[in-house]
Amino acid sequence: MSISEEKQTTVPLEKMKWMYSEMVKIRYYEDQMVEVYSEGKAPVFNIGAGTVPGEMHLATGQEPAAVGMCAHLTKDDTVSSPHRPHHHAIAKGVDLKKMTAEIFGRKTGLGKGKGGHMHLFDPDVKFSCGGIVAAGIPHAAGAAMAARMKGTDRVAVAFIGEGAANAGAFHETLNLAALWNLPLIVVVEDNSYGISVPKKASTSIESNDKRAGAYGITGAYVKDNDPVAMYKASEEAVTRARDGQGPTIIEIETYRFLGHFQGDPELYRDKEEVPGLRQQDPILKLKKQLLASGVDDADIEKMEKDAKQVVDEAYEFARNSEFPEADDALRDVFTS
Amino acid sequence: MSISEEKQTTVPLEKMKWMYSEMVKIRYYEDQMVEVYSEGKAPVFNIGAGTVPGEMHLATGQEPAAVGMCAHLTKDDTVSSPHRPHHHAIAKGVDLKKMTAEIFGRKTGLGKGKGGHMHLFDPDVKFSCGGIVAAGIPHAAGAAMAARMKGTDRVAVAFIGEGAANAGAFHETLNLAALWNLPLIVVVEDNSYGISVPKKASTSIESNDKRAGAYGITGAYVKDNDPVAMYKASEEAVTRARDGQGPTIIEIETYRFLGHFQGDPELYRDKEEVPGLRQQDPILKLKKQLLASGVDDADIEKMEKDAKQVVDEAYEFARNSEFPEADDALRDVFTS
Amino acid sequence: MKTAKKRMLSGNKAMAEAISQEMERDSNVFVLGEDIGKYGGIFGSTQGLIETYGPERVLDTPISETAFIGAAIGAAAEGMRPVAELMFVDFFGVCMDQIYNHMAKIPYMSGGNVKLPMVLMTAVGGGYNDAAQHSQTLYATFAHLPGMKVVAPSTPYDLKGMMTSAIRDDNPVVFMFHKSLQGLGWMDQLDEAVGNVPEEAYTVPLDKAAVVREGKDVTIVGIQMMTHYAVQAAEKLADEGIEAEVIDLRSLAPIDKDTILTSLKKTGRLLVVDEDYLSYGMTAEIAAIAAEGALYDLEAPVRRLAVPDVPLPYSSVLEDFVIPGKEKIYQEVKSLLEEG
Amino acid sequence: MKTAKKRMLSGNKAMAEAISQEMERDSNVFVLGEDIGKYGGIFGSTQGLIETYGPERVLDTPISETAFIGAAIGAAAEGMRPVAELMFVDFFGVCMDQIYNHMAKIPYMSGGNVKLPMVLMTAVGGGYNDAAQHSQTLYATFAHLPGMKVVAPSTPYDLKGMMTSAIRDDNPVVFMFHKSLQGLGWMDQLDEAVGNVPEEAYTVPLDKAAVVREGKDVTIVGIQMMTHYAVQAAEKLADEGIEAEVIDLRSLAPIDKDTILTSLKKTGRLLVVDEDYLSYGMTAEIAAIAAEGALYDLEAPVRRLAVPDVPLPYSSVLEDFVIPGKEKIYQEVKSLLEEG
Ligand SMILES: Cc1ncc(C[n+]2csc(CCOP(=O)(O)OP(=O)(O)O)c2C)c(N)n1
Ligand SMILES: Cc1ncc(C[n+]2csc(CCOP(=O)(O)OP(=O)(O)O)c2C)c(N)n1
Ligand SMILES: [Mg+2]
Ligand SMILES: [Mg+2]
Repeated sequence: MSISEEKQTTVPLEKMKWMYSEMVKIRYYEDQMVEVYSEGKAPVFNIGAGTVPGEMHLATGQEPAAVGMCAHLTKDDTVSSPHRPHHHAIAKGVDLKKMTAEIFGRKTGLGKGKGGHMHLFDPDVKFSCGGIVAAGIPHAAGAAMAARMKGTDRVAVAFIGEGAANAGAFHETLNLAALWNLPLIVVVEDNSYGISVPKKASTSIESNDKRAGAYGITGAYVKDNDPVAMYKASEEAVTRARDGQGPTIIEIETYRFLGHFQGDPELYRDKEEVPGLRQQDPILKLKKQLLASGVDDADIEKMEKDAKQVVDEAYEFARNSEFPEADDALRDVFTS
Repeated sequence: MSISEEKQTTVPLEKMKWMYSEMVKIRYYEDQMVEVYSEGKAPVFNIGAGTVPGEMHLATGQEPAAVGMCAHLTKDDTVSSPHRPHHHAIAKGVDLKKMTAEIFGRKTGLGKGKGGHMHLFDPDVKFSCGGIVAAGIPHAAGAAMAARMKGTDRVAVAFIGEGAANAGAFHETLNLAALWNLPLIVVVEDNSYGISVPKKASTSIESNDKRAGAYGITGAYVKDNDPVAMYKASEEAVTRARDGQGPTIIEIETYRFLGHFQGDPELYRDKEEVPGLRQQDPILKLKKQLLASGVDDADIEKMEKDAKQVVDEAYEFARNSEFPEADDALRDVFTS
Repeated sequence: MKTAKKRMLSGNKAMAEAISQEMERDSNVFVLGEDIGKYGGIFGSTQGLIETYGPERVLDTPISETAFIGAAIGAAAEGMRPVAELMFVDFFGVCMDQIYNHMAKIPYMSGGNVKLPMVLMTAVGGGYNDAAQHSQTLYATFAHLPGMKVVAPSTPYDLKGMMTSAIRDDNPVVFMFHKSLQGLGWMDQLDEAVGNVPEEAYTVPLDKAAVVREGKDVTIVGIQMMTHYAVQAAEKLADEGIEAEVIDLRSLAPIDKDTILTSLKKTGRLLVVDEDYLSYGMTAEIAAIAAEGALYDLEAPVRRLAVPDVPLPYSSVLEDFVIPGKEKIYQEVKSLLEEG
Repeated sequence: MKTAKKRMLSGNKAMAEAISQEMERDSNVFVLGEDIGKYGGIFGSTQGLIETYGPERVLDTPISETAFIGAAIGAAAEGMRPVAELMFVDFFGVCMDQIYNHMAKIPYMSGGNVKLPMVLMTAVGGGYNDAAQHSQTLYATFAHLPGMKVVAPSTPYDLKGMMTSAIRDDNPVVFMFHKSLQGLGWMDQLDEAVGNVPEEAYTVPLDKAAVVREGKDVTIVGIQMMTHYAVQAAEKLADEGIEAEVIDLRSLAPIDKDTILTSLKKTGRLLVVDEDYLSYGMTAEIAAIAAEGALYDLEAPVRRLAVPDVPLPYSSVLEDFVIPGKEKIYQEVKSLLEEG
């Protein structure tokens, strides 16, 4: 089954505006991160140096998946995210100050500086992410189980990349979730690459929503990185899950404007590819739609300003936060 | 895609006879093993005692999958098999004496007594098996790769149980095989159970041939544990693989006449189930077909006698073989 | 008030009783794994649970260890207290990522903000000819990696008490039970697999070794079957006037150094016996603890007995040769006492 | 004839050269893994190969470690000689079953009838803030399990020579290379990551440790980064008149006991340094070897320095605290020399 594309649900203007401002926030967050990440890494790039060391996977261009889905979630729903987590975290409402402080390796961070960019945990809004491809899918399934066991109508969403859909965890978990009729949604963000490997060299079929058939569940495909279409597909999936009608796989065609990680020489893709993608910037498209819906320039400016301010404050907070004590490293292995 | 059931290939009589005598051989082999396995385990059953200690998974009733497929294979084609391997081994032409000696833990065994019933390796006919569910699928894919790299038209077959189709290795390998267009066939033997867990409690769809769609490959379903239908489905799959047209998933409905392993109390299934299954014994059915095809009773008796003799000789060989020296345990970790 | 009469239970019944009592006590506790429902667990650790608590709290899973152990993690993060069974420890390789990269690290990576109160129980051990992929203990494989408590009780009493502690613990606990000590009807009937087990719930700490036999001449450290063999060897040695002190390690991580060092102060000699592989194993860790903390107490070089870095072979003659037993322990102690 | 002029190569170029020469020499050798084609391997170990040998012998795989490592096993059983890359050793948990239950055991279980001539290469190591799931070495995790040779070279010369040996070896070899020693343009530029590497193919044995610095006062055993830090510490100690002997273990399994014991005979003091976790790790194994085989040579208790049984934390201050470095080694040796 595939969600009929003609189906015309209208998206409430408030939700459109929310999506827009979240997308702006995400974009601005990632843009700032590009800058901050490069601090202390010149003239010689050294991944372990600077304000923010370690790997850095940014989601610039991939905002629609996050906002289209999270528009339907409350803080009691669960999201698991992979190594490229900022857009999901922001859309899910993770505490941006603590998140940024974590990425800066500070004591005030979500994980007191122990986790870092790939390991952000905010139990207040039930958000987690991790650095192992596909590993978050079963975690979301477990949250979905817990939701059921506790008699709630909460749902759980696992965001993954298209590369992750070829990992064993994808198959095992979707079979389990289908079997147990869990309120789980797997969102596959197809940004065309798993690091350097193009989708056609990793995936034996065109899109992963087709794999829903292997589990007897529903699949939906969202093309053109369209936040509004993502909103609609997500609405159906979330409603189905809350209603006890089981899991859904949504695949969204999205764009990775940057390298796999910061510092990626990107020799595996055409120099023209990214400029082409940038021309289809989903933020600009949604802005046009908003304007067409009667939102005026001033409103939009205000939204953008507010979004950026929140981000600026988060970076500010992170930068001014203290580092942990060295021997804090020995704490938190076990709770007592 | 599903292989059209109407398609009427005729099975050469020689092949029918081969299948029959192999099925008889397998059945007799397993029947003898039931006896031998119980030697030394009375009055108190102790899995580690007796002529043949350790776990014992027998394939009584599951002969059709093995013979229907192996009828199309030469000794240069590869077979990987799981924890329930005897039927595949016999149909593939594994040296029966050495195999039995291995199961008896003797020095003359395929693995000099190091492997045992779940770990039979006969490189002469490219047979292997193992005790970890689904783990043999990638091994077969690797053999299929090697076949291609060496420029041959050899194929590789992985036999698995229906329970194994929910393991990650199934998904990863089928995606890889489809992507690389490998001459791999995965045969799923649906004997209704993974130990005690019925298929409907483990598998989110009706049959695993349907999962072929998730990889853009062909799936075929064989019902009623029918060796002739299995022969035909296998013929198509093997031909496709040899022709460079990629992998196939075949699921066959089969029957497990015995417990998961010897000693299984089988409390999870109805007492009436097995007698019902036994009434549909595939060997008796094929015998009827042979008789109807003009093979006479004497021919059949001769086939049965020959098959049994080979088995008797194998057990004889095993029983008369020596045990390894204790410190042989330290050899064969590395070759030099 | 319980009567003083001994209540004898097999290892697996003791475990199942602990799980059952905790399920009764806390509705967040649930169990999942392969064949843990009607079958009651291949090694009987979940017997009777589905009858009492139903299929909603006792879940038979597909053969999808990554999915169901990962789901247990996800459920634990939401406040549930799952007990997941990995049928044989030998299968860890299909799901180790969930175990060691997520279950064991999420509490730390989250700075203590996410707790994972879960138990991963799994069967270990050989000695019944189940060959290379079904006979391992892999003690050190788990104990080497930080973030999980790893315990391996040796008696029905400890199986119950440590399971109760494990379920109540807010940290991930890997709970290894030895097949031969479950008291299964289809295995060798060992006296050690049955023991006195109080009916009421009780806890046994997850971080303390036990001196199961006192002695002054030599310290033998073992765990599970090796502890029992060590006691048997000690009895034989006692007939010759040699008094071996036997320590049942019980907990692999955290490891109870004090009990070991205290014993070495007294005996000055150490034999470590392990059913796991020799190199980089438990025998190494304990030898290292001695070399660091008891060097001046040692009167002779440390001895180690373990599976000699080969996969577990199938044939009885071969398996008997590689898994340490009472006789080898006895011989090793004799030779150790001749040194120094 | 080569000129005497030194030919300096980075670690990854040395590895890639070895693989390339073996591919040239033997058409059965092929390479597979994630991003090993056009990207040349995330850590550059396969750079240039796809350009020379094409996509038929240099295969980019999906993110399906179980499938492609398992396929390498199947291909090796048929006489191919695959070199498979597991991108980070930290990912072993998704495919360990193939590695340790199959690759490592099939030769044994088959009584030597099936050979698996394959190399599993993988990146190890931290120190650049890649946090808990991308910074481990897991030396002992692999070395504990029988059936695989496990090596971890420390210099470009050894990376090439040991890779050549590994590919030519008829046994499965786990080949660990340290990210910091690859000479990557995007990592800290270490002098140790570049070294003299002959152009022609040569082999370095897979079972020999190397004494990389001679000394008489103390033995420091390390591997990869820890060896280099130990040498740096030794230089500082030398300024104070303390002569440390530094051993580069190079091979974790089989382990070269003789080199260690010979050194201990001379020095009487041992410090083992490891970038892996402390408990049940390489430091334990080497301390145990000393406690078994050099007890009477030891003048002071053995010392161990390793990651103190915590996951690798992200923040620099925390990571620097848990991974041993030159300074900690220096201090530890000083304190060790005051004892005994
Ligand atoms: C099990 C595992 N294998 C490999 C990796 C290395 N790795 C990190 S991200 C990545 C690519 C992921 O691709 P995709 O799922 O499409 O996500 P994207 O990076 O495109 O967002 C790979 C191979 C990993 N982290 N975990
Ligand atoms: C990875 C793994 N998980 C669990 C097991 C235990 N186990 C052995 S056979 C089996 C059931 C297999 O069912 P199926 O694949 O249907 O094969 P069948 O036994 O019916 O032939 C299980 C769960 C195992 N060997 N490996
Ligand atoms: Mg991608
Ligand atoms: Mg089955």
